[in-house]
Amino acid sequence: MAQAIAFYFIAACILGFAVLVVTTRDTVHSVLFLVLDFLFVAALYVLLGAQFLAAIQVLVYAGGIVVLYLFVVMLVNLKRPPEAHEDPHRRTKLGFGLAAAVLLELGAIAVYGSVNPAAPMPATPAIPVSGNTEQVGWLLYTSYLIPFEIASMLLLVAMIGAIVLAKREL
Amino acid sequence: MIDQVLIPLLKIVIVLNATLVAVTYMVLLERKVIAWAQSRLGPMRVGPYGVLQPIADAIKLMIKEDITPVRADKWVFTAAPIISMVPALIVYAVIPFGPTVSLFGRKVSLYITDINVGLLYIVSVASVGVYGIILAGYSSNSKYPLLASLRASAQLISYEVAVTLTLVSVILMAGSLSMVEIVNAQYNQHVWFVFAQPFAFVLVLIGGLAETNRAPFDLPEAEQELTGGFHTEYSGMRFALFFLAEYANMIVVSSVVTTLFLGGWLPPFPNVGALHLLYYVPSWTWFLIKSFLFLYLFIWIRATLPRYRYDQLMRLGWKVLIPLAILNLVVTGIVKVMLM
Amino acid sequence: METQTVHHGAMFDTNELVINMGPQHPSTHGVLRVVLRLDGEKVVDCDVVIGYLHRGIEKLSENRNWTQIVLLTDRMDYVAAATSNVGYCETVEKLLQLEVPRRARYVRTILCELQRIASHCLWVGTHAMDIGAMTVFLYAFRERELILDLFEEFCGARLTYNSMRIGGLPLDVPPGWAKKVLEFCTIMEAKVGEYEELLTHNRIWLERTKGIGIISGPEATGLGLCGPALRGSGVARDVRKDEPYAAYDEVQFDVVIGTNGDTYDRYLVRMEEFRQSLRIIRQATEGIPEGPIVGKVPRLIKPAAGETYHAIESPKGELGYFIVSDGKSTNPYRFRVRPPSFCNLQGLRRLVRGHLVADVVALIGSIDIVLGEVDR
Amino acid sequence: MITPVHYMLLSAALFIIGVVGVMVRKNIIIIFMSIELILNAVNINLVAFSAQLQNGIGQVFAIFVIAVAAAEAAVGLGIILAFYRNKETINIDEMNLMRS
Repeated sequence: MAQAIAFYFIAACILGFAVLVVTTRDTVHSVLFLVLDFLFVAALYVLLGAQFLAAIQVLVYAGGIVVLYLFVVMLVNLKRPPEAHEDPHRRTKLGFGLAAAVLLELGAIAVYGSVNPAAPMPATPAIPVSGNTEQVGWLLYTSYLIPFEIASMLLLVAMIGAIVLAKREL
Repeated sequence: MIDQVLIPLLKIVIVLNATLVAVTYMVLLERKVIAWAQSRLGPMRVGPYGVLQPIADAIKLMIKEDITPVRADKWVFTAAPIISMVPALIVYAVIPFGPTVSLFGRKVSLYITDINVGLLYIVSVASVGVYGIILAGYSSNSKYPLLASLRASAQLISYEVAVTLTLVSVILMAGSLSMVEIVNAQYNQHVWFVFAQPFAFVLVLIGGLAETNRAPFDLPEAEQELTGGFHTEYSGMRFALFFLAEYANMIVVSSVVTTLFLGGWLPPFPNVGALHLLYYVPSWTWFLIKSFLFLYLFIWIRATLPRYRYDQLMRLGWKVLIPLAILNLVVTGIVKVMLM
Repeated sequence: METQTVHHGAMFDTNELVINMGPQHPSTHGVLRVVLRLDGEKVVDCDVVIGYLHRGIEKLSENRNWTQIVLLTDRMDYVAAATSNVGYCETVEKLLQLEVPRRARYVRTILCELQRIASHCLWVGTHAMDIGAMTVFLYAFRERELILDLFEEFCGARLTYNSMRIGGLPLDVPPGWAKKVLEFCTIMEAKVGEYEELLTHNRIWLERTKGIGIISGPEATGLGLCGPALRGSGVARDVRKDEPYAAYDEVQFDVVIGTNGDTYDRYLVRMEEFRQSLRIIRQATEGIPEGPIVGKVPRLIKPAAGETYHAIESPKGELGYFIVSDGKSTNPYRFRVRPPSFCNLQGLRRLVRGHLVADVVALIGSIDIVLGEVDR
Repeated sequence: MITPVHYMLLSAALFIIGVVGVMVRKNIIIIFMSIELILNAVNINLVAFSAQLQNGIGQVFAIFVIAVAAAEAAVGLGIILAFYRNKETINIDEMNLMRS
């Protein structure tokens, strides 16, 4: 029961802040709502027993990536609102249409789900005896070692790319 | 019911209040210690030897007019001090002030909670604290604070990388992310990690100074360059919150360094039988003494050293601290594997 | 003047940020206003705006009689008021072709050098404070206080002394004063070492000052820099040696020069000047002759028509007075000061280009200006 | 009771909000943030399944997603900055150098 309340509260916050991220005029406010959104996603991970991932979510997303966004927003101090220019080829209506269609589908699934409920989540989410961090670490360094290394290469390439792009004199 | 709700609640209340009192008295301590270093007396007027000065300061700051600049971003301007204060306080949830002791026939642990990602929790919560500074600078809609917050965001992110990388080698030694387990590991391995990981200790200390914006890394609030930095436009209680957050962060860094490197609540030489009588001193006293040493060190450094320049600071972070941290990590890993 | 172009990449360009440093800023040493054009944290250009402390001392002087002007010169370089007094009095003496007794010249030398130490104390304190070392500030002020005590004993004032008269001194030194000056020298020698211990070999201090604001000797001369700012660039120009006044031709001392002309060298020059000043004070105090303290000054000071320029070495550099007398009235016809701070401030624009914001405060500190003297 | 379907619905809704953001907004920074929302939606799904299946594989993939998001943000923001220096705009509709 407590878990259900927590889930609904967190889910409502996630969706609410996500809507605010997309709709807010002021970019800085938008970034702030994004941080809040990520913090609630981290809370959701805790609810799912993924504490390590929750910590990583806060550390990397909220404390790293979004700071980068904020940094760029501050550097790009805008003289005119970015939304002024309108592209005639833009298919805004299509976006809303698509969203409406998927929303309809979601509603259908939700209704169907409440009629034929699926198997509930395991009561106390998976916290193996050895601990969540060990479990993830073990998987990362055994079965998924190569993807892990590739990811690190990706980050290296991204770092170099970002430096090259942002550097003034090459 | 009592164990589940009442005792944790009581612990939270005690820790929060103790922290806030400690933070206000840190201000006095800093003023006093710096004054002594500079052959002055420091505050002497309010109460004997100025001991009531923090209360006078608090009253002054509370009744001062709280100005919001006309062209500031009002919501963000108001939220920024709170954003910087909250992470500084919630970090205390995982800091172990002592082991589990029996109190009035009841087992009570001298920490609010012990989660299995404790250290990671501290690092991640601390990384959110940077928003307070960035947003304060941005929302003031003023040039000096903006420069300061650009400086702050770059500085804090860079040093966070260095500190986190260094902490990994400590985690490698302890084999756990839980703060309590790290202290226990120091007991079981018969060594404080400051002796096992001297480089890591120095790196974390330097990184901690930079993370808390303390001299010689106090660029975001360099009064001589940026007229006060990110809090130039703040006054009254909102300014006080920034001020308190900085000191709360100092206490956090001291506590974390104590826990990770100086054996937390353990007395000196915990495994030497002859010194067993040291266990009669309450464990949290040791913790407080060790933390105090670091706080004193922070103040001492502030009284002594000039300030780094922005580019030098970044160079130190990226070209010295991070490579050293990685090197330390690699060496620790190799030694650990060889010992196994 | 050489214009140093800041390189912009052709493709990526950010807009410049104009910030206004001063007139109310913690490290502009008074009411200096510097308008900085920044590219990120780098200073592209700067504009020095002065005049916030202008009181028209030069024009005022043309409406005061010769004795009253001494009091006005106090208000120029108010951290070294006695030096300004001496400079003015010597100029008028030169105009009057008046002989000053030896005892008075010795006392003038001692006072000038005490002022140099006091001024350098204030400089080292504020300069270190600008760079973030706050303790040196209070240490330096502690010693400056001792000098102010000596001055108080001599003339009764602690900041604006009015301590000189045309032709000599207003009063003789109090009994026991010389002994106290020597005692002060002993204390000060140890304390200079204390400042240097905190700064000279400090890594951060070295990083903050070495290679910052390099200016070559010829360029510094070209910009009209003077005093320690010029000597830091390796030009051995010191009015005390080149055109000795007071009793400087009777004492031994060295002109300190730097090599690289950066902020660190200017710092080292001033630190060594502390020691040289102490050396001069020692010699002058020990060799102070007996005799009258005022020369044969006419009752009504009314120099013959003519003009004269006379310069002395103030703590900041060459402090010159150009005075024209019409020979008819009891006040100068034209009175003009060549203030060292003003001339040194001209170099600021050249020095800060291409450096970072944090260096601007270090550079303002390193040229050691007093706005009272800049604006007059 | 909370079932995986709940998590999937949440994830899908978040995904859609992200997609609408990408389609509708013209501020490129907001578009990037919408993409972050989409990635988070994916992560929620992965972690929910990881919890359901009682193994950590989903979480491992979520970590990879975070790594990719970090890389994307670094390069993407670098491009935005470079573009802004050139054109003084961050309106995506004005970024049509390659079109005609």
